[in-house]
This record gives sequence, structure tokens and C-alpha cells, in this order.
Amino acid sequence: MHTVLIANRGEIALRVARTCREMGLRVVAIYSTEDRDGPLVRFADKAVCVGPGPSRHSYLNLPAIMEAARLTGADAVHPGYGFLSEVSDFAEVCEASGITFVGPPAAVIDRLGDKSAARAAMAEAGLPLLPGTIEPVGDAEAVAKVAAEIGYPVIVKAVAGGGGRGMQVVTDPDELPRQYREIRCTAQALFGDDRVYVERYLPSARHIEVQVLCDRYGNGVYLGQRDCSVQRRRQKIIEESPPPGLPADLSERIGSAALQGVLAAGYVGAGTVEFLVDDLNRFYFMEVNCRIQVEHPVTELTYGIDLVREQLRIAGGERLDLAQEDLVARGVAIECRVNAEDPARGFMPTPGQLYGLSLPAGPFVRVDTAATASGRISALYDPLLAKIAVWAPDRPQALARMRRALAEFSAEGPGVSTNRDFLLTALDHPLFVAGTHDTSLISRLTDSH
Amino acid sequence: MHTVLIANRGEIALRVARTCREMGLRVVAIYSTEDRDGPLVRFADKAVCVGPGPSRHSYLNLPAIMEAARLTGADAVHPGYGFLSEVSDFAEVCEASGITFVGPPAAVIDRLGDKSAARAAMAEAGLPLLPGTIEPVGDAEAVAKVAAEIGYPVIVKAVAGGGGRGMQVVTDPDELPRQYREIRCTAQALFGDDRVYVERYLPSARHIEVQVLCDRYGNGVYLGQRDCSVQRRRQKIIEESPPPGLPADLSERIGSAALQGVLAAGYVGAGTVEFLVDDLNRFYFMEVNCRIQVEHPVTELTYGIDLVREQLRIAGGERLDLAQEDLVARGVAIECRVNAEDPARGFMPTPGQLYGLSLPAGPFVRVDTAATASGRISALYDPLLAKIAVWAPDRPQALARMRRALAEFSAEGPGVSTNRDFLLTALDHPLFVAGTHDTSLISRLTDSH
Amino acid sequence: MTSLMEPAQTDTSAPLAEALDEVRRSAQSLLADLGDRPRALRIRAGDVVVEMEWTEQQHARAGSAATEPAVATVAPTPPGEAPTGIDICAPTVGTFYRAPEPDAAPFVSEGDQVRRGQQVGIVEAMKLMIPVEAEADGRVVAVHAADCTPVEYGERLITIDPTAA
Amino acid sequence: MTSLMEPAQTDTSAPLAEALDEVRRSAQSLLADLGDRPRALRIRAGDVVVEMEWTEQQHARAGSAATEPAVATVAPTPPGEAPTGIDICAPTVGTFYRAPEPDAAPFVSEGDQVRRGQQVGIVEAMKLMIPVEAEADGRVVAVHAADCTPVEYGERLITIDPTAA
Repeated sequence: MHTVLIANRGEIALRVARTCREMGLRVVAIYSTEDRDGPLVRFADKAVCVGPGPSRHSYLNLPAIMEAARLTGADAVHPGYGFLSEVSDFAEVCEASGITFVGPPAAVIDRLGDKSAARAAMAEAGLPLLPGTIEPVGDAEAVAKVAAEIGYPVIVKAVAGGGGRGMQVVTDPDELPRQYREIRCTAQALFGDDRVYVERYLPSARHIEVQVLCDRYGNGVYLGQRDCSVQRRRQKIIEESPPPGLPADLSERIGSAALQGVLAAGYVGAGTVEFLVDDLNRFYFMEVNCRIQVEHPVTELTYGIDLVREQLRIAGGERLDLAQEDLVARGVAIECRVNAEDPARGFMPTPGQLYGLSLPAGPFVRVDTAATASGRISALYDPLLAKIAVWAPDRPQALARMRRALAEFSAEGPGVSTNRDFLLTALDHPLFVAGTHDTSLISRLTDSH
Repeated sequence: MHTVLIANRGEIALRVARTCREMGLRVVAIYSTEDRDGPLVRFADKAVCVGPGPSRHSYLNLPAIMEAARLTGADAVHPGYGFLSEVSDFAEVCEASGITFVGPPAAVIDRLGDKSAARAAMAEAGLPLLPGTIEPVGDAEAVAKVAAEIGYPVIVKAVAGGGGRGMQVVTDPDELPRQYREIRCTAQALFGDDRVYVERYLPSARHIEVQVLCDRYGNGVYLGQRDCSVQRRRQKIIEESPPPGLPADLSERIGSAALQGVLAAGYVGAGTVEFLVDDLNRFYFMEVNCRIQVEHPVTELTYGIDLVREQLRIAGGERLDLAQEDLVARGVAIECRVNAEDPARGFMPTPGQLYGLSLPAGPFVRVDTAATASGRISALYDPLLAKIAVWAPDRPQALARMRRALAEFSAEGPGVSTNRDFLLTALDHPLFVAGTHDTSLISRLTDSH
Repeated sequence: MTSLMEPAQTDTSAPLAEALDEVRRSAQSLLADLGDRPRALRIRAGDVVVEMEWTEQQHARAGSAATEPAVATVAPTPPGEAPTGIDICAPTVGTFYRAPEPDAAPFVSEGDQVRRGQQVGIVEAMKLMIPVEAEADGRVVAVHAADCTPVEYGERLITIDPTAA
Repeated sequence: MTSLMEPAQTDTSAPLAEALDEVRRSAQSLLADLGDRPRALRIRAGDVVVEMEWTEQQHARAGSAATEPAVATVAPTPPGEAPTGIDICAPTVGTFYRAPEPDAAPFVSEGDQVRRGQQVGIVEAMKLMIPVEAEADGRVVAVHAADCTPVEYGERLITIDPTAA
């Protein structure tokens, strides 16, 4: 492996590029006309414009990206997160072209990307599921029957969904027929696949996920858990490792279960297994993410391991040189996603030209961003401005550090606002401070506004 | 302790201010007219101009600083490094004014600041010294006599010196009388004290220093060692923790000796004990620095401990809550000091107005700086532009990361050049890569230029 | 006067003597090279901005037809930008071919007259041959990309002068 | 013709003055090379901005005469600066006193005539009473610092109008 094409943009592309550079790998960036002036174009050894701004013509433009790889002599492709990272066709075309895809094999992406198939596979591997169906349900009556059995509220989810998209909570049986029709339409529109399944809905569980690493030879380790319970509109905004107050034995059971599940599925690379943990500390498998996660820095900070480096080593055919018993987390890491959005207007994105940007720094603060003081937050992409991560020996110090770091952040531009103050408010919520919050935290905040 | 006045400027003032903020302490900045637009003035809760640019009228202006403390209600003063940090009068005036001085008591600064007295104290505590005199030597004949006993080359050092200033290597006995006169003149001019002592000179030893922390109750710990052998004109430019290849038992012996020495001297706070280690792994006490060091970040990165926080806790009368047996270093940290200077012209400072500044970022990279893209590097102060520190699980990865980070650094301005490329050259020297370098590394580089 | 008197950024400060020199020199050389006066001129290099405007009357006096854009923004453009006209750009990343097959004559050469929709080249991407067509009637004034070379999306391949149609 | 140069931010340090110089020279050089006058010109380098506008009439005149435009350099001044004159500033950090002792009359008040060297206040620092003296003959036009308040180094205490001496 000599040349890695990074099929992504923004902070994650820059973050991957940095590790490539450290490993002596040549970096090929792709970019849309919208990102022409971005820092990645300057950082890369070679940058290729693959299309106009809209993602479907650039960052999702598989033929153009493959052609860019061919023309630049790239022998590996890192997909980042989002875009083509979990599109099995991309992995398949890479494989067929003799290019190393930095991620699991196409067949594994296919299986785990189908949530119904993933539930079946994980149940078979012994992971607990929420009560509900494994197979897709064909009509509203079938859903009503299951719901009557497992009790309301239930959640109807698209088989092809994931990352918080394509799901519908049903609280009232009378509303079920209408909501069932809606989620099938939505699923068809979003994923081209209208199959749905149903499971019990936990309105106030914790979102706990396990970071795993598996090599090509059936070896795997897990790197603890992340708590991602602080979500707005089902998108994570604050992540933390380790999850506060998670008992050590539960942490080990969840971790082992997750690793067992992905190894059984033939997983290769870095992946994340998501669980819900209820107030009785029972855990339920949710989904597998076949990519590096946005929130991976908190795991890197507590374990001292560069996950992208591990991804590239595994993709290059090397064996894992980490042993589970040697993996010891140190301290507490917290990440906040600073978005260009307006919390007061339903978290509406606020893209625009920046004329000022102050990023936090100092001891044990890490900022992942591709934003610059004179750059533009494009309306075409995710409004993520910067990921601010901190580390500290304990949680109170980590919280104090995050408050300090967020206070140092500012972004100015006509029409641009950020969720910085909202994040500070969330951090100061008594439940968050106590570490006893769950996925209902943000609705508590927004409902009280 | 509620309000801390930071009696310093630049990166260390900002770094101290960040920890104060995290600890809920009010921050009072002092500044000279030269630093009016610096980031600390914006960051602080209160900023007071104490004088014009030249240090002696501002950052060394003890009455003005004390007055600023009084007027702002500061109940503690953090002196940073340099300036008044090791001036016992400052500690004494603070004590007399009921203001907590964040550092050792005045009497300890006095004793350890006198190198002759420090040598005597450390010898008494059982620390090995280089062959030479403990008491000051009164004339060139006495030096010649000692030199004849211990063998040339010898080094003649000012009793009041330190930090690489006020010393003269004598290789040729015939040159001794002239060089002796010179160093006494220099010492008088620099420190107002022309006393000197003599010891054997080791042209190619390693500079190894021990970080210690002592509370007011006689408890102390050491946080491993730093290798600071890479020096230009006796000023450190690359520091590393732990020192490469230092045997574990030697590390423990040096650490224990250092701690024993400072505890015997009644030390309180964060301090550094400097040693030379020769090619037979014999170590010799050099001096004690009664302050936070420029290179403290490499210790923070390997131990996960905020040293400034410890300083403030100790100054506030708290007990150390660290036990020696729990202090485990992880991985390798390296720091490079990027200076506004021209290595090709004898490392001459190149101050000036900046119009561009790119700072490295990304995983496990820490940058300590007070420079901004539109700021000015003043000719009145130290030309330190930024401290770039990296952490990695092992030394080869740390080196690769430092190369990557340095490559991301740039500073542009008319007449401003930096030692970035020189640092990269030093990092790539086979001796440095092998970790077998000593204090002669830079002269090997500059002599071959 | 239009509302272009606005600094692009307000986040930095510097004397920037060299940069300013550069910007001024490029403004002078630009104005000297112009046959007519633009209504407005704006140059920015990092923190340095130069903007100029001329009145309608002046513009009418100096130039012939006022079809030029009202504000000429001098942005960083690739060096060697010379002929004005309509650029035909690569529709995707791929390999550019000037001719239908290896030994055939090129679709077009400099000086050729082309009609709108006429094929002027091929970009091959993932074994797909994507025809490149002229977007207007005109004369080929430049062929920028060499035969059989990689091109990226939006890269200028051929320039056509539509006034020479 | 209006001609203005305004600093975008307040910075009284030497580099800004240099920058102003550079910008002005740049503007002059640019205009000297022009055959005619633009209606507006703006140059900015970091914090320094040069903006010029020409009215239609002046513009028409300038076309033939080609006189140098009067470029006024205005030094940056802190906001809220009202009366011009000589500022007497605090010689150190400390407490400012307008009177020699608590119940005494102030050394000077607005409207008073003062002589060079006359004491106009005290700054107390570390129990030291440092006299503040007038630096020129003139009339006190403003007393900026209140009695018995903390002042920092360089803080403006009193302004004197030397033309009213």
C-alpha cells in the first residue's frame, strides 16, 4: 500500500490524511468544486476534482472516484464516514479493480447494512435483541399484532436505515396505520427499500456503543464503550468514553458480546456495535456501523491508539498487534460536535461565509476540523464545524476542561450561528453532570425552552 | 484562592490561564504595551497594563505587578517561567503581602538559585556531583589548580547563573586566565554577581532532568525524566519523555535521588532537577529549576497530569493526591520549540509582523502558542513562536507524528523565518533517530553546514 | 456607486508591504493591459484587497459595448490563462482523447470552425466513452488538454470564440 | 472630492503606522499610473483600509488636469476620543488621586490653566506617592480618571490643550 485516495471531505478526510502522512503513505484527495479552497486540497500530495458541489455528483459519484483512483495510481481507498463508506458496491468495485478498500468486505457491509439480516446474525451470535421482529413485517396489521404482544410504544424501523434515519415511534395504536404508511414511504424515498421491522421502543435508554477492531485472520479486540446518549433529532452531539457509571462487569459483557457478534459476521477493520442499555442495565443490540465513527477520537484519547492507523494496517493485511488484556483505558474523554446550526430554530443548519474562527487549544484538548477563518460552511453538506474533544484523569476535570474549551470557540460570519451555547447548557444539565442522563436529555432541554 | 494574577506573557501565560479557568479561578493578566493585542488580554477576566515594552519596566517591574495584584484583588500569583519566576524577592514580597506565590518559598529559591549553595545542599543529600569545586573559586590560579586535578576540559560557571547562561568551557590551560576574566565580567553583567565555580566539562553527555512535585507537608513524587540533550547555544530545542534507552533502574535511581534532594531542601511546588548522564550511565547533579519548565508538556502527555493544576493545588495548601507507585508513564512524547530565528545566521532572532500562521493539529498533537496569524513577534522578548508536542505509543510513531506536525507549521511575515526546517533536520539525524544522541548533536549539524 | 466597498475579511491585520506591492503591481499591470476600463476592479491577496470602480459614462467612453460584467473580480486563476471565449470543460474525471481512435485525425484543431453540439473530444471514465461537444458555434482558439491525458472534473479542454462563428 | 482613510481597528502601535504609509504610497502609485480617475478606490492591508471616491464633476475635471488627489493620512485613534490635546498618562499601575489629601481641593479641574511641570495629580503604587505633572503649558480640557480609582500604566488621566496656554 503506497497511495491512499480519501473518498471523503471535511474534518474526517483531513484526519485520515494526517495518519496516512505519518505512515509514509501518499495522499490523494478528491474534492467537489464547492471544496476547491479547502485545507485538504492543500494538504494532499495530489488532489482531483471529481464533480460539482452536490454529493451525488461528487462524493457519491462512484465512477468518477474510481477513475480518480486509477489516474492517480491509488492502491487503496479510505471512505471515511457517511458518503460511500457503507455502500457495498464501492467496496466491491474497489476489490474488483485491485484497490484495497479500507473497511470490511462488500459481503459483510451488505449483510450488516440490512438491519433485518444484521439482527438475525447477531441474535444467532448470542446478542440480546429488543423484543420485536427479525424478519420484515408486511402490513400494518402484522405490526399491530407484534405491538400488542410486546407493548407500546414500539418503533418501526427501515431495514435499510441506520445512523438515526428511517424510524418512527408509535405510541398510539390508532395512529399506527398512518404512521406505518409514512415510514414505508420515507424508507422507500431515502433508501430505495421500503421494508420495515418493529421492536420495543425505549424512550429513555442509554446509547452505548462498542469500538471493535478485527484483522483479516479472525483476530479481534474491543476498545471499551462510548456513551452517545446526548442526541438531537437522533444525531449525536456529545460523546463520552468510558460511559459514566457503567459497571465494569457490564462493560466487559457488552464488549465481549459485541466482539463475538462481529467476529461471527466475518468483520474486518474498525467497526462499531451500537446497543441500548435500559435502566436495569439490560443491553440490547441495535446496529453495526461498518466504518470509522465521527466520535472515534474519544476512544483514541482514552486508549492512546490511532484507530485510522489500525484501519490502514488491517487493510494492508497486517495482523492486529493489540491484545485484549493489554488494552487499558485511561481517564475520561468527551467530544462535542460544534455544528453551524441554530438550536432555537429546530437545529436548522446555518451555512455561510466565515470571517472569523477561534479554535480552542491547550493541554489535553483536540480539535478536528476542516474549517478555516476565511472558509465557507457549505449548505450542501453536513453542518459539522468542529469536533472538540478533551481528555482528563476524571470526569469532573473533563467537564471543566470541555467548558473551558467550548468557551474558547467562536465562529463568525453573516447568518452563521452555532450550537456552542446549547452544548454548554447540555453539559451543565444536572443529569449530565451526574452522569445519569439518557437519550431523553436533549428533549428535556428543548421542551423546557 | 480565587483570583490568580499571571506574572508572565506569551504561551506560558495563556497555558496557565487555561488551567486557572478550568479550576474556576479568576484570571488576571498583566501585559506590556507591546502585548496589548495579545490573546491573553482577551482571554483574561481582567487585564492590567503594567508598563512599556522592555521587560525591566513591565514583566520585571515588581512594584507595578504587586500593585496590579492589589488593585485587582488577586490572592495568588503564578510567575510562569523566566522573568520573576526565580526571583526570591518576588516570592518574599508576595508572602509579605498575603498573596500566595505559586512556587517554592523565597528561602528555597534563594538557596537553590545560588548554584554553589545548591551543589552543597545536593551533595549533602547524597546526589553525585561532577568533579570540581563546591565553593566559589577566587582567582584564575585556583581554577588552574582544580583543572589540573580533574583534567581538561573544565567548565567555569556563574554561581548565580542557570538556564544555559553564564558559563564558559575551558579546553586550553593557556586560555584559562583570559576566559576566567571574561566569565566573571559576564556573570557580573548578567546577574550582578561575579562569583564562579568550576567543574569537569562533559562535551557529549546527555541532559536528563527529573520533574518533581512536592506539597507543603513534606510529600513528594517524581514524574519520570525528560531528555533535553538537543540544544542550540545551550538552549533546549527538542525535549522528550521518557529519555530514549534510559534503563529502568537508572531512571528510578535518578528519580529517587532528585526527589530526595529537593525534599531535603524543603522544596514546595513543581520543580526540575537537571543532571548530566555520561556514556557509562553515571549521572551528575547540575541544577534545580524552581519553576514550571518550558518543556513540561512532554511530562503532561506521558503521565496524563496537568502540572499547572498540581502547582495551584499545592500553592493552595492541598496535599499531593498522587502516589509514586501509581505514576505510570504511557508512550513517548516529544516537544519541538519553534522559534522565530534564523539557524543559518547563528540562530539570530527574526522578529516581525506576521500575516500568516498555520498551526498543526490532529490526533495526539498539542500546540502551545500565543502567536496569531495577524500578530507580531516582538523583538523585546524570547523568539519562541510555538511549542509543538506530540504523543504516540512508541518512539518511531512519535517521530513520524512530529515530522508530520512540523510540516503543517508555517509562519509568514516580512523578515520572519523559523527554525522549523532545522528541527526537521535534527529529528532526521541518524543519532537522534537511534536515540543515541547527546548534547553535541546540534554542533554536529551546524558544523557540517 | 454600487455596494462593493466591503472588506472580504476583518480578522487579520498586517502591514503586508510585500503583499501589498504585489497586489498594486498586479492592479497596475491589469489596468495597463486592459483596452478599456472596467466599471469595477477588485483584487485581494490574503489580507490585501484592492477594489476600483469607474462611472458608467467613463466606462462608455473607454470601452465599446458595455456587455462586460459590472464587477470584475480578479480571483486566483491558473497561470497561463490567456484567450477569452467559451471554455469546454471535462464533464467528469477521466482520460481525454482528441481523436475517435489512436491513429485518427483529431476531432478539432485550433482555427477550426465548430457548430453547437459537434463532438470535439472524448473523456473516458471507467471504460465509458463520454463525448465532449461544443456548447456554441464558434472557432476553436485553444486546445488545452493534450491527447490521452488525465483530466479532472471541470478542467478546461478547449476554448471556442463564439464571436468568430 | 471626498477622500478618507480609516483604520478598521484601533491599534496605536508602530507597525500600523508603517502599514498606513505603505497603503498611502500604494494608492498614490496606483493613481499616478492611471490616465484617468476612477470614481472610487479602496485599498486595505490587514487593518488598514484606503477608500477614495470622486464626484462626477471632480472626476470630469481630473480627466484632463491629472492632479494628485489629496490623500489624507489619519493616524488611528482610540474610540471615544473627543478633545484633541496633550494627554497626561499614568506613569505606572496604581491609585490615582486628584488631590494631595482626602479633603483637600483637587490639584486641577477642567478649565484651569497649568504650567509645564506643575503637579496635576498623584499615582500611588506600593505606598509610593508618584507625582503626576503637566508636560506642557495649557488649559485642562478633561480629567478622565476619577479620584481614588485604580489606573493602569499608560492610562489617560488628564488632557491639556496647549494652544490655550
